[in-house]
Amino acid sequence: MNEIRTLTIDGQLISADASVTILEAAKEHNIHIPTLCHLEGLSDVGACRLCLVEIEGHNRLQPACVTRVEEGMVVRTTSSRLQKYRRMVLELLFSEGDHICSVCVANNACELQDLAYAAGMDHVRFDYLHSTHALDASHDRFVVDHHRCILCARCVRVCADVEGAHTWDIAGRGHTAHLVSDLAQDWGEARSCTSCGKCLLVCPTGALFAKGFVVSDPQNKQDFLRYIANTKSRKAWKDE
Amino acid sequence: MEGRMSIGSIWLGGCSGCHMSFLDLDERLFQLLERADIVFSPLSDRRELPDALDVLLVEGAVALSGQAELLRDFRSRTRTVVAFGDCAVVGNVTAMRNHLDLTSMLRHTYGAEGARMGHDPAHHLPAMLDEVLPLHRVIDIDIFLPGCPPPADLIWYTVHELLEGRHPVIDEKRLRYG
Amino acid sequence: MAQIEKNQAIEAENKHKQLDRALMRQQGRRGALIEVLHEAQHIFGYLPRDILGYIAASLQLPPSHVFGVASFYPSFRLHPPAGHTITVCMGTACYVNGASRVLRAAEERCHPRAESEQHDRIPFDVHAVHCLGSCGSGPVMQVDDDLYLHTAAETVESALDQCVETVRAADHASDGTTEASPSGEIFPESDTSGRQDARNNDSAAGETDDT
Amino acid sequence: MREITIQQRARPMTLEELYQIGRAHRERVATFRAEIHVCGSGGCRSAGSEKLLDAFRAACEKKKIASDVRIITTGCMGLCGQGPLVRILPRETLYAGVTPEKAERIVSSHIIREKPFRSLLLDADHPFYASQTPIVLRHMGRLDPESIEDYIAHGGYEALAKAVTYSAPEHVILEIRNSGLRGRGGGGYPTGLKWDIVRRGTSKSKYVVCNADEGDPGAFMDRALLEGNPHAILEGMAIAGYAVGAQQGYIYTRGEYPLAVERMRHAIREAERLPVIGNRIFESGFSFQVDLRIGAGAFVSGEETALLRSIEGKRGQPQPRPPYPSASGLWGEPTLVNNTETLANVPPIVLNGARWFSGMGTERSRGTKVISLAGNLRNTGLIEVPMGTSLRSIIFDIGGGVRENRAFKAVQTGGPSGGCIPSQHLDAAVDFESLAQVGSMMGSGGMIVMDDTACMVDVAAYFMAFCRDESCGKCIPCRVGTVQLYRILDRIRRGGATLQDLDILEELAVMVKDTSLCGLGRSAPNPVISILHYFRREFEDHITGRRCPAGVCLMDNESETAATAPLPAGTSPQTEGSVHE
Repeated sequence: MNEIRTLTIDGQLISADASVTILEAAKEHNIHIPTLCHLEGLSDVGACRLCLVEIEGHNRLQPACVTRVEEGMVVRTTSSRLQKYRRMVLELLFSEGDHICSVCVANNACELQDLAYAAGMDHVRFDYLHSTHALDASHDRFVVDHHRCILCARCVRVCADVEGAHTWDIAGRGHTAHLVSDLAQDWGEARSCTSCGKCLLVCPTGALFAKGFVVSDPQNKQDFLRYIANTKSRKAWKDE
Repeated sequence: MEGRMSIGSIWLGGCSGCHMSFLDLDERLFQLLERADIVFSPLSDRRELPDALDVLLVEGAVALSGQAELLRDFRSRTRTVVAFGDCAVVGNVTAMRNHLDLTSMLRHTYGAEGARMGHDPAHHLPAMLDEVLPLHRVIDIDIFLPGCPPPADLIWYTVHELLEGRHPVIDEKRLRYG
Repeated sequence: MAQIEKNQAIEAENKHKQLDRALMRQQGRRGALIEVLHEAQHIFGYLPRDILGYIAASLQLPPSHVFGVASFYPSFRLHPPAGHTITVCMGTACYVNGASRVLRAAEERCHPRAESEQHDRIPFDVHAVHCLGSCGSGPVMQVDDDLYLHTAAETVESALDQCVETVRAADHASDGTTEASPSGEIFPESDTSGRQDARNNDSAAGETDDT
Repeated sequence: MREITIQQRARPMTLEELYQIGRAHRERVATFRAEIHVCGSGGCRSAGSEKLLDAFRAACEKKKIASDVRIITTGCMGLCGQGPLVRILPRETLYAGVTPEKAERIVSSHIIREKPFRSLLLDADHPFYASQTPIVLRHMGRLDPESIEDYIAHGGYEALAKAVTYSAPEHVILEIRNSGLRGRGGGGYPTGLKWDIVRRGTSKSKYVVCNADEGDPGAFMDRALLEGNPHAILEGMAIAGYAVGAQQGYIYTRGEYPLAVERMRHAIREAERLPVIGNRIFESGFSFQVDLRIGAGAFVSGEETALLRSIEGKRGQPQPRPPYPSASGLWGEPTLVNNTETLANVPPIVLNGARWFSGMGTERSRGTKVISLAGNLRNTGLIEVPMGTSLRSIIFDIGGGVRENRAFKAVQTGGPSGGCIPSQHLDAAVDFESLAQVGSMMGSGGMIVMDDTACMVDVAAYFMAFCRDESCGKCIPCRVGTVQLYRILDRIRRGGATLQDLDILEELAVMVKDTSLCGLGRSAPNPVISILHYFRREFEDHITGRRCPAGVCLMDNESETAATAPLPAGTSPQTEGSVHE
């Protein structure tokens, strides 16, 4: 029994199914809201805070990816405050990791980079933390470089929900949180890993990549993402 | 800006790739020199420090304490300082040494072997900062021009806007890292 | 030598039995993982990797999930504890009464900057915890199980000397290896600085900085 | 989902049997010639109150009166700072700072010669106790927490018996709504409203969760309640379960409170033995089971949704709300999450009625608040005052003013999510609205007084380091924002910062507050924002003057920027991991 809700997004009156999130409703009416930890086809965690929107009557900003539409909602997806906050989220991410684009395999194919361009981030005002992490190339085909990991947990979700291996998970807490495979073993020894490579294809940055790729090599991630989007939520196996 | 614009450039902890990209302006260099003078640059052999500058392009990150002083000195003489290239804007490859402990790195590199050849880091190397810093951690920066190197067209857009007396807008279309 | 190895094997055997009993008790109970981790740490003194793997298998949970949970909570230790622990309370009430000086004194004594001053052989872990619950009489410090109230930097010296004596006396008495026995209470004090995990030599391990 | 039930008495208990137990226990206690209550809670226990028990037993044996003197360990008696405390009846007298050596002389003076032992006497009208109106703490320190009969003798489980026998669940909820009780964990959400939402949940398995995580450093009221009067919490949970239609309850408390865990386990066993909780309570159709879940040291687990994930055995990472736990909580089922103090208020409200409770406190903050007083105060400990009492009377009358009568500088309320209130607001009332107006918050009720030896920049850095270390790491503003905020505060503290750093600090603090996913991140900047608001000059002293007025912070001397003009951005090397002097 899905009822219809009517609401306005950026002044545009729209109607959407009650079970739909603001992000999905906006997408259906091609209103763009920036996202990073969201990936169509995977469950949503509301962690990166890039898709925060202003809703009249709510003094708190709400993440569009997990907030359901409600009758008579008035949503604003951009304002100077939201743009400033989105740029600051990106500055914080760039300061936390070691995002040196000139030597990165994902250069020119990185969602973090594209978002930073869209936010007009020409420099980072916070100190670079330069925390030293491991670089694990023990898997015969893949590499994980924790310096570029932004802990969006897309790989954790695709590996657990779509592949069903649950090799990846987040360990530690706060600023020492980091990705681990199985019992924090080297990726090559993680027995649960089926080497399917789905985690590589959903990783928005250059943290997970296949051996043999050199700097700014084009990685054809885009068609797989569309495949994963259609299997889960929309009509399965539809190829566009 | 009826008078001629004075442009200067220096390179700190960098690889001079950005200056090479500056030379890729090719024939546009002539248009530039019609309206501006390059008064101080590694590319020209004029050595006296100008007492005032309109625009300064600074390539490279701040790796040595001497560079920090040089930078502050130029800041006090320049109207518009441009962080020129990824090293100046984010620290880039030069800042990768921040993961390592400086003293143990020096001891490792110049240790027993270096001592045998009479190299003592304290005398033969300039004083280094523990942490390589992007420019805006040392001085105020007016324009950030990321890129490794920034493409010649972007350099030309920036310089041309400055010649016209406008502040260049490095927006989504023009921004490129790496 | 064989005798010691035999004892250790028997001891390891009955620790595993204790763990199996704990796992049996949790059978069918939802969300039992953290309860089992508490009991496992009480049995083994900390959570070794193979034990985490064993728990993951018996509760049919992915090993990465179990490690993720075990490494999230600071009370769980992933590394064998040093012989003895000094816990300094850095709660607000203790802090405003000068707890950071006590912490600095404890660290100075246990990991002295100048290598030369390393005189007591006894290994100490220094932990800063966020509240020991005796806020009325701070700064509070705990050496293994004895609690010291209204401590000052000077008290650290006397408290540690006293502890070193008792440990040395205990050494002579048992002259066996001072096996890393978990501290007395059923749940050892929370350990916020020991979040180090083998894979990640994260240089941001500034846990024991003075705040 | 029903947990494994422990074997119980076949027949449920009746109200009459409950009264009978209470009467029998009161008569038995009356036969004693005297009673010695030794405070066994947190501060006193660590000051050695266990040894006192044996000392008093030995003293009574020596005087051959052991058989008719009742000696028990009780919960917190309030004035922790002057512990160990001992109360002796008849001619009720409180003794402070009692040591085992003095036990014999107290026994012979107070009990044998029936004259109070002057030197350790705490006079009856001591200001610490004078203006308190205990409700939650009314039996605290007089009750043997390990004897359910003693609790029943003080009117225990009567409210539960009456509720399940005479009132419909909706009526109980109405009573709580009319009382004006609001969440004591810090949020201040109207309790009756929350119960109503859970009640309307259609699922057949619902849960009641007591949040006794109490992560705020400097707060120890939940610990005192669990150790001193565990049955009050069980009864409150059972009444809540009856009202909202839940069969299963969880008490979530800290692994760092071993005595509280032990006392609560014992209380659950006792309550199931009688039985007052279990199947068909007081012959009604209502059954209720309680389990204990022990946290493992993560402060963020005090946040509602993180606590529920922890009970589910997962990483304690908060989740976006809505959906709120009252609609979808533990394993997706409607779950009522209430703080320990909130639940401990339920039995007295049900017994004495809503009007009795709403008669106390202020218009919008009814009833009383338990406060843990600590810091540079003469009288530190646990108090309970009506809502609306002023900060001044709490700190200077009850608290006895600042130690060594140094100058009062600020009082910190609301823990790491609260703020620091300076002297000009000492007349602000302690209730949800007034504390928010002066830039702080009620929080769990911890109050830490600071005198002029404290440096507010150092305090701001201390709280930010706490939030940085306790962040769960899921959302970026909190995970990375707290690290960057701490770095700037630390740079200011060491004299290596610039005025531009101050602007970035303020802008980032507001951003972290507005964009973080949960309460921890949203309130982490509160201390900094409130300290900047009231003590901005101290920040400027550290930055431009490069000096710390309170003499706490050590300035970086080797920072090579000292000689040249102040820099827009500090360049003195800060390796993140080094220990700062």
